Amino acid sequence: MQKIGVFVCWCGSNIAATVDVQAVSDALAKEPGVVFSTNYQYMCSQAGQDMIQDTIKEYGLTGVVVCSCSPRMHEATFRKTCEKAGLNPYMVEIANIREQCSWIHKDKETGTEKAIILGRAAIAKVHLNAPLTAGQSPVTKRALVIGGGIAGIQTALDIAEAGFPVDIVETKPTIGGKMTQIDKTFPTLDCAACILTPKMVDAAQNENINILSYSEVESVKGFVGNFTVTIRRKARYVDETKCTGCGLCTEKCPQKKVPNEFNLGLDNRRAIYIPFAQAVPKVATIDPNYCTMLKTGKCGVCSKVCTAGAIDYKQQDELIEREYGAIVAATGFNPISMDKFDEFAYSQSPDVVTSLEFERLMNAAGPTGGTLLRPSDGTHPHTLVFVQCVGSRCDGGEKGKPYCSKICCMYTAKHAMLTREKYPDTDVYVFYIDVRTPGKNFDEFYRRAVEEYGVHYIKGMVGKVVPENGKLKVQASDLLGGQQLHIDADMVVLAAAIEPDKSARPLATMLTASMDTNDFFTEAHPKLRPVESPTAGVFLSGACQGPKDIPDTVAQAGAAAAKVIGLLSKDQLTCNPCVANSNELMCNGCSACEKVCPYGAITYIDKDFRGPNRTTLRRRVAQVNPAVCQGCGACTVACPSGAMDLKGFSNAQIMAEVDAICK
Amino acid sequence: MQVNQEFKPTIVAFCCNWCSYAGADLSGTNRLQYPANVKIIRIPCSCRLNPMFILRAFQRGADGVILCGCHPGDCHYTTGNYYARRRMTLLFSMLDFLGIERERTRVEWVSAAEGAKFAATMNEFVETVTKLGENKRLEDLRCKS
Amino acid sequence: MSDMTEIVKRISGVNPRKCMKCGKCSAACPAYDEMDYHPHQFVDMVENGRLEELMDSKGIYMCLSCFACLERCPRSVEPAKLIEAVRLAVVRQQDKNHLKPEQIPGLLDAELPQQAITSAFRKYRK
Amino acid sequence: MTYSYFPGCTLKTKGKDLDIWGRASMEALGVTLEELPQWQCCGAVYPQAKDEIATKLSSVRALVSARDQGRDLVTLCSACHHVIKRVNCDMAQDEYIRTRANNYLQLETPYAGETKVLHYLEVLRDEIGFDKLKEQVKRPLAGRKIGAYYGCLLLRPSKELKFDDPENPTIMEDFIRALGAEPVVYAMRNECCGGYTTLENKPYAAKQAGKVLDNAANCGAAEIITACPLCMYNLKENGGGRLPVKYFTELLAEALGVKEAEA
Repeated sequence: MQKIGVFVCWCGSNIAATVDVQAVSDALAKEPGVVFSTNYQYMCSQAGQDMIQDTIKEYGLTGVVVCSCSPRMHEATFRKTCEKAGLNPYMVEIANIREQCSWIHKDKETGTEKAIILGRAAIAKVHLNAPLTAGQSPVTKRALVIGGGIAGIQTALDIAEAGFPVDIVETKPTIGGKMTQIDKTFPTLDCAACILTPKMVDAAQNENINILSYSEVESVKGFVGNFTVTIRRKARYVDETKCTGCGLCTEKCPQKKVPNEFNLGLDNRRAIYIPFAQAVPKVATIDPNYCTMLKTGKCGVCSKVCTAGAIDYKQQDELIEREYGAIVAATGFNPISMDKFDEFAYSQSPDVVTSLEFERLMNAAGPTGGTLLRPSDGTHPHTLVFVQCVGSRCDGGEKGKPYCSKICCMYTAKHAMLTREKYPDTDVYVFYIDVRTPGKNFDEFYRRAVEEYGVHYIKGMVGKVVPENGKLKVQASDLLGGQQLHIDADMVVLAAAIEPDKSARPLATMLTASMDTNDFFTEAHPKLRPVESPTAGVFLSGACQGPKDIPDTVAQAGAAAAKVIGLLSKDQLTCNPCVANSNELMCNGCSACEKVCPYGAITYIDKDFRGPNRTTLRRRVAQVNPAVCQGCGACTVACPSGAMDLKGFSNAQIMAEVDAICK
Repeated sequence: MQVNQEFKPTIVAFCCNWCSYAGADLSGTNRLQYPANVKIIRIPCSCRLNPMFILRAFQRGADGVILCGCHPGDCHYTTGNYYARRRMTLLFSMLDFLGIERERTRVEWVSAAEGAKFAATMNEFVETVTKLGENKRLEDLRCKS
Repeated sequence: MSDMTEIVKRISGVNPRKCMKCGKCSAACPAYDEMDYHPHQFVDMVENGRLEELMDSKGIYMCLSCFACLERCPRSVEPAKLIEAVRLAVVRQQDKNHLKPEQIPGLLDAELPQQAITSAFRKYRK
Repeated sequence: MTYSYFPGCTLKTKGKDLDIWGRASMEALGVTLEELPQWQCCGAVYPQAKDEIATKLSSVRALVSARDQGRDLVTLCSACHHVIKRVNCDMAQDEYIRTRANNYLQLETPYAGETKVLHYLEVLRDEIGFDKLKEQVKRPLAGRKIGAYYGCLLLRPSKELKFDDPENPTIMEDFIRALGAEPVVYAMRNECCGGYTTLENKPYAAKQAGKVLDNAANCGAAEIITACPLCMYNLKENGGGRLPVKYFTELLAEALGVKEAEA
């Protein structure tokens, strides 16, 4: 039998005004197991806490019930109080007689009656409480960042600055991501490469950062603080340690007709290539789909010209396994395919381009050397039509995305402005549904495009693009002007919606991190925990969590790093002790609990049990990893044999509360 | 003798720790009244609610049981309230079978910001159950001599 | 008139509130210049109960039923169904047929396919 | 292989060429199109109103008749295909229309959209296969630059017709390629020719037809094929003779050598 002390708080007049505290403490004193019951003006005050501690010692209490404000206010306080007096903190229960009683009832009799019942329920529960000890698990002091775009680079740099080693896994031959392909950045119009490439170099030179380029995450095991990750280092057929990045091989390779993905296929590269001049690491990679040597065994030009002897046609993929304490997803985004939107004639004319392609066409390192020329005939375009919201804000069918891609309004204003600035002889039309410019200096930027650069902003949509005789006949609505417009354009630029990278979905499965219906990672709380995944130890950086521009991405990347640093700076993690546990004698090994667990905290093991007549029975039973379990209790209800229970909220405890309330 | 003894139903409310319990606290903070018949039991997540608890409540004389959880999609544990919703759907059909009026059991999504909704829901639920009158007590016949 | 608006919404099955006012329907419409009210206006005016004006418009007979608006609408509003419903609201009234049989001989030519006449009867009279 | 076949009103009169060459070619490919007994005109335009039942009944009768024969139903005219396919969708998906139509028709077995409706081109693509068709071609149309004109009714609404990509269809181009000719892709191929307004507003129908033909010609097409008698009429009569227009079945008959044999 427990020895329970009951402490009824007046909370000044907050409780005492509508609850007869004396009556409550008197009534609860008669409850079985209660050896002490009192009331006091402010239980949370130092004097109140001292009283609790003294009573615990004097009466040898094994359980404490505090009838006071909500447990969300002072549960932690009273737990600490009791712990100091030598009582297990989980032997404390709070009866919420303020928020859920005194404050909502005017009649003192009613309030008193209810407070007594709530007190009884808490006493009934505490009878069944058991001391709980929070487990500890060690933390591997290394972080993994998946994705080497600006988000991943920033997160890695910030973690490395705090003194923790970080690995960046990037699937492409170089880090840098989408930002390397962007020409200028809004709203300042500074050159993207000028601000990004120094960061890439910083990442490469930071001794705490290890860049695993041309690599992919193969599998993830473990839990917060203790992840084991297998990484596939794809064969690049070039020894990274030997290659000096001189680029001679990329000039001599006879296979010249490989679409250059860095320029989105607007020009060609060789079969052995360095994606761009500032690539990090600056080493060559052989594309096995195009290399004549790898395909037919005849060629070997690159090997002959390489003075460093770095070419290795026999290289194989390599699997490496590493331990991490925290994982950051920074897998980024891609523009969606324009296949389903051929009313804009994207497949029919090379002069209809996506905005990212337009970035390359404007970029000094792009296929045209920064001179805006039509891909079809290399002539200078005079009339340009920009179409916004292509595939964004659709109603969720197969075609398009239901969300706003967020960045298009601003980059389109940027494109329009840059075009007009560089080529004052052009006519630039922007078709918009809404111009969305929330952000510092964003609306001012858009207004400049209209007022100073004379960009024609037209509220309406383009309905059809017809390529004919070297022109693009654009049919569009001008809703404010009340007319249908027919524009003979030279180029049409589509602001394609952005979507999470395709690698995010399988990665989320590996991480047991949740995703929304659009394959963006879900955050632990949409407002208050925006950079954490609900899965402990997994953090989110950049556009993999939702559409973002560069400043937002960098801010979030830094925030994710701060969270990672907070985790890695601990030697041990204290786990929530209110976790599920399975009674192995009752478990029938059905896997029902494993299937509902959102955290992958439940595994099954084969275990030997003593059977009758000195036999041994091997049975499959559930095991809960207390470091991973978050204590939601989904498994306890799924368990058909009643083997699974939740500490701190056990079946027996909740039933006891039900009984006390219904009595 | 029974003139003043108007029927006061016993109502058990299960509230998830993250949204609805906080919503209930908020309705207290805002001094929004609802009847004292409602007694709240805190559970970590709506998915912790074993349908057995509801049957137990009806067995012990509850006249109504309400489960409150985070709005779909907002669950602290990501998917818990979806499990709860499905389990409750099954339980409803069992309660139908047992002959307990559908209106005595309810699921509501109340966020931590919806103090007013919590109070309104409770007022309405108590009213509904009061109209239905006393529940017939589920009994375990094995326990009877 | 609001009753009529409800009828038009019901028989078309269109919910004008789904519209996000992008104007792509009117951008895609090949008959735009022939119509006094345009597809996006049909959606907006039905939403705001301005059915009388639509029923008086000649645009309802100029819609080609080519479904470009319906196909390209990003929000699946389906303006074509709305236009047809407004036209039906007119021609279903007594003596409001838009095409009379006695007009037909004057419209015929040697090559005109039956389809043209059948469809015109279906679309313009009840 | 035998299919039930719904020719439709126009194919028996002004659009005979579409029908004649269609059947002859299928015969040559070893496929029999068996005309439905006592079919009625489909109405030539799909009634979109949710409360229109009577105007959908003739299509339902055709669908039921095919079902009772245990065959898929093949259509050839774009308008008939559009109407019958969409009515079939209604019968399968719209409970209100299904119940009303069945109540009215008093069938022995109620109809709920069981019949598979195929356009002639879909038979060529999905049942015969363009590769097989290519092997059967006796007189390849080498060197001919042909623009496919889809119009509206075959493609839209794509959710119901599921014929091809509504904005970038390829079935007729693949068909042209199989016959040995060179398909010319032009953007106006899925835009309306304005044919429905030919009675009301001929100048407009002519303008719209002109736009289609100009675009095809400017993209290099020397001739146009279509599957719709109304498009045929409009492009030919109102299109100012800018390009020769043929039914696609006539082209098929030419390539299969059927046309010459008949002539």
